[in-house]
Amino acid sequence: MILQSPWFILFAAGLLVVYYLVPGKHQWKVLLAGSVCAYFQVEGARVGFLLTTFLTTLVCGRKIEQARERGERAGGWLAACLGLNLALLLGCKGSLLLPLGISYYTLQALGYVIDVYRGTEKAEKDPGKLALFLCYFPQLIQGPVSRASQLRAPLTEPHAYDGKQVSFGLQRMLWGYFKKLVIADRVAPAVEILTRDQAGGGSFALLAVLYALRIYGDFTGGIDIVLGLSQAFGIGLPENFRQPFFSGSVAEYWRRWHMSLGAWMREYVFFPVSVSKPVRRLGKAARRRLGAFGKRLPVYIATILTWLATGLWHGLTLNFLLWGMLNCLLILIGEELAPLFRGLKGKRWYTGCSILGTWLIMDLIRVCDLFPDPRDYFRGLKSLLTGPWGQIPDLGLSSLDWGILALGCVVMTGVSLVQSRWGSVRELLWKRETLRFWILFALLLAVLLLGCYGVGYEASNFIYNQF
Amino acid sequence: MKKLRAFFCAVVILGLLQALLVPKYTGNVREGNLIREYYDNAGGNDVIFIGDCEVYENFSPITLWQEYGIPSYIRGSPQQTVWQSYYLLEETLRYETPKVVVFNVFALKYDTVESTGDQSRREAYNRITLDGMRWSGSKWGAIQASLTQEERQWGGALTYVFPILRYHDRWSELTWKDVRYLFKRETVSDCGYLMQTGVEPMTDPFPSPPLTKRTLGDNSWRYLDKMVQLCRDKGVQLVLVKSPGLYPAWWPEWDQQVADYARERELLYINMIPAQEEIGIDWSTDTYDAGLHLNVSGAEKAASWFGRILRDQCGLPDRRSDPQVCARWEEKTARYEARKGLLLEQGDS
Amino acid sequence: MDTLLKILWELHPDINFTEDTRLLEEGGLDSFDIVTLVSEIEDAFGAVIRAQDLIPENFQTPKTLLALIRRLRED
Amino acid sequence: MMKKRLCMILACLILGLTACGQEEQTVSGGDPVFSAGGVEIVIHADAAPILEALGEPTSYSETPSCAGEGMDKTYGYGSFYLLTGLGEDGEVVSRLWLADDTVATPEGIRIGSDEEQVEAAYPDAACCEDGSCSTYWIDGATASLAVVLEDGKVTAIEYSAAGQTSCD
Repeated sequence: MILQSPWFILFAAGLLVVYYLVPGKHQWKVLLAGSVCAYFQVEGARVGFLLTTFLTTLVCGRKIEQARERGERAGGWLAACLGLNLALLLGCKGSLLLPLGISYYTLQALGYVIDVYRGTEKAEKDPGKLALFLCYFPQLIQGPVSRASQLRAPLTEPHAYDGKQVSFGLQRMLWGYFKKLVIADRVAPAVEILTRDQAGGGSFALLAVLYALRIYGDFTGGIDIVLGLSQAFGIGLPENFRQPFFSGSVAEYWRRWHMSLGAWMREYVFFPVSVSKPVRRLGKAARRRLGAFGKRLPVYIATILTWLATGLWHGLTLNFLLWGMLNCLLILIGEELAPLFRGLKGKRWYTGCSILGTWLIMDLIRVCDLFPDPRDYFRGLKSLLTGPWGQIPDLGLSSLDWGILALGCVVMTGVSLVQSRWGSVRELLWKRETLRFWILFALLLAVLLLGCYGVGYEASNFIYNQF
Repeated sequence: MKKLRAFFCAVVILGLLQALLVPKYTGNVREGNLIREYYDNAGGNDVIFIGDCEVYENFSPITLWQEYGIPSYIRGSPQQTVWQSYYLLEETLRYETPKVVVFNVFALKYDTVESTGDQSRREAYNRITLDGMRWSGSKWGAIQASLTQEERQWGGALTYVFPILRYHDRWSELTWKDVRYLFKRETVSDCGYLMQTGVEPMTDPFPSPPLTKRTLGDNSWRYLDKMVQLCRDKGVQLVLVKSPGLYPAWWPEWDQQVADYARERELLYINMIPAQEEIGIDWSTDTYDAGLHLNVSGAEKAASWFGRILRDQCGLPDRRSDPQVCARWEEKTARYEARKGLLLEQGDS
Repeated sequence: MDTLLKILWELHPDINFTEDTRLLEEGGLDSFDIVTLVSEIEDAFGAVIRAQDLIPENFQTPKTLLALIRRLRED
Repeated sequence: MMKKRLCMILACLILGLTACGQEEQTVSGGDPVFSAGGVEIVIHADAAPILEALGEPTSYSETPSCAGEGMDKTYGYGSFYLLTGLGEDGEVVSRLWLADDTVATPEGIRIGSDEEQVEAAYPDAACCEDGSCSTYWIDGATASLAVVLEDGKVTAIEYSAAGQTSCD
């Protein structure tokens, strides 16, 4: 099941109706049943993966808590659970067969077990509730990675029907579909062509920009759909983006883009590593010998490890490793250089320049995703300096397509600006009923007519073209 | 109240948009209108033809009327598969009970959706056949039986309920014809017969791929069984026919199986290929595409020959004595002749 | 408290820390600063802060941070 | 205690691995290839470069399909025929069949080869008995190769899209 399939929408709509018809204490069971059905429908026999993670999480969580209560050590259970699930995740990533949502639910499961080990979360007694926490269907598809403390309670609490919340949720879904279907899927073929036929600096630069557009539309749009649907269920998931393209530095970008993954990595990789005994000891030793730089050594080690993990989480190939390391490098450089620019903070031109610069740098790094062989990527980077700049392959986009894309970008930027200045657009429109209705209708029409979806969409030579 | 009005407006706009975006089949693929034209002609037909292009291009119902007084209609559509034929028959029998149903057996060679050709073409043919059907259980069944894998993935039957989901991106190809035929389509056929007046003589026979599958598939037989049953239940005689044509090949192995099938079930099976000479088909004048399909002169010859079988072997009465039926068919005949004149004139210029 | 404020001030000389400064929002502390802070605190107070203590609630203001340090020293 | 834990982990691993194993079948299976004139020809391949490499055909015909014109094109090259249709990105190869025994499949089977040779060349082929003949199907992911035998000798060899092939 993909987010843009009409069946997904129909399924979600049906579930929503049932959800608000059953008594509050049973609502979570509706979600569980829906999620399990959806997962079976998509994965069939491969439910074994999710089942494995679910069983280990369930058993280890309980065992760890029992051990804690008796004052025994529970490290063995924790290690077994982490080891097995990480091995499963890495194994699947390595063999490129990815059961739906494995990247997301594995992180959630690990976070939960670690929290139980630390004593900050209670172990779940009800297997159903834990299963729902892992396989809650909207977020299996594109995330976000929720923390147990954020998701467990809202998932299982009763939610009375709240018209405004449901309406807000549906509005957000529509907006997500716009970004995904009208923008991201429209550029997707062009990105593919540019990746395949690299024709020098000009096309590489265009690729970087278009890929940024595609991934922004696809990812933030997908998350809007997921969060919107959850909001309609009365479940508030943590935000995953905060206008990331308005960031002034790479570090800031990563605090505003895919925030839930960043938070997970900070919580379970960065902090534990940086305060762990060996690293601390190393830091002390380094400080004695190297002074100020040595003081930052723990941070450096933790950052590198975090980015290594982040890179590998995206994919077990060289290019993702490179991508992770590039991000890491840029963050550390930014950190080192930050004091130099402290005086310029708050100046308008500086803010503008740093936002633009960050955006360009992030575009160029992100392209790394597309080239499994890093040499191709470096060749592209080099061609940015050497050219040629004029040769751009035919992207199969008509002038109408470019117009739609440009307009879409203006609308998305406008919405982001309004959000960062005045907050929720939906809240602003809530009181103006007529205006809201027609804006939403226009948005619906845009998605319906301009969206790139459906059968034969890419078939440029499709029989209907003859009519 | 205000809310309700706005909502109503929105639904009307969406409906109009959908009507606008759906293809009107006015160009060189007029076949898209064949299925929907039946409903204005339902009732009073003694013979219903069911099948693919080998029925809607190879038999002329007007000739059947003119020579034998047999009122008939062709429910044909391009690359109609057996499962589509079955559901179309089921639907037709709900509108009327003819005396004879003639099914062209060529489509039996397609056993599964995948075997009918590549996905995008299959999907286009599905649309041409299914979009024209009125809503009923038969349409739903036909859709479910016909969906390609890609269609299933993209919402399947839902895109037939709301065709806008399928044609949403046709806005860039809209022409004035889409507005002109927004509500009422042009009639393209004469009782389901799609007239072709061109002549392209057959020269060399087409090279034919080898026969790799000698037995017709189980799925095909299953649907044919269902058609047989349906006709039995309604007291309708089912006649199997292989219409004239040189290509694609109708292998003797297949012919034998159909003949055996027909004998076991006491059905009439007419293979018109060996009778081509008797029918009088001249492949240098009677085909518009070098031997694949007949043009109007060929279709009239085929109908004339086949009408005798319908009269003699199926005992169909001559309705020309009924003034009411006569009046209706005279009108149809006039339209047919007018169309023929116009098309021949266009062809000459 | 003074020792703590001094450590904070060394991290961000441009900010005037008081015991009620909201560290994450006004003080601009990011995760790098927090890790540095943790090792400074360990040196100055002898309190070992664990990974699970690194939650926003403990880092709201210097006051809450000091409370954490005291709690950890008692254990 | 330790034993129980070990058992559990093992059970989970097995569960995970069986799930892993089931998927791999669908991934495997390359389509059968025919090679002529220095090019490799597979069904669904873009026709333009192949036609260019094969040079001028000895015969050519266009066969209209039920609706729409000039959709199928048959190119004859003496010893084999190539049929193309309209795919999503233009003209694509949709069928290929051998016409005489001067050419063979890359596995060495030609018209006139006997059953033993076919079985040796295609050990994984599925054989469909069909009256007095049998057809060996070599199925790839999206295309298949049919080798038809009559009285123990190959009489026809055809490459076509998958889906038409399963034994009845």
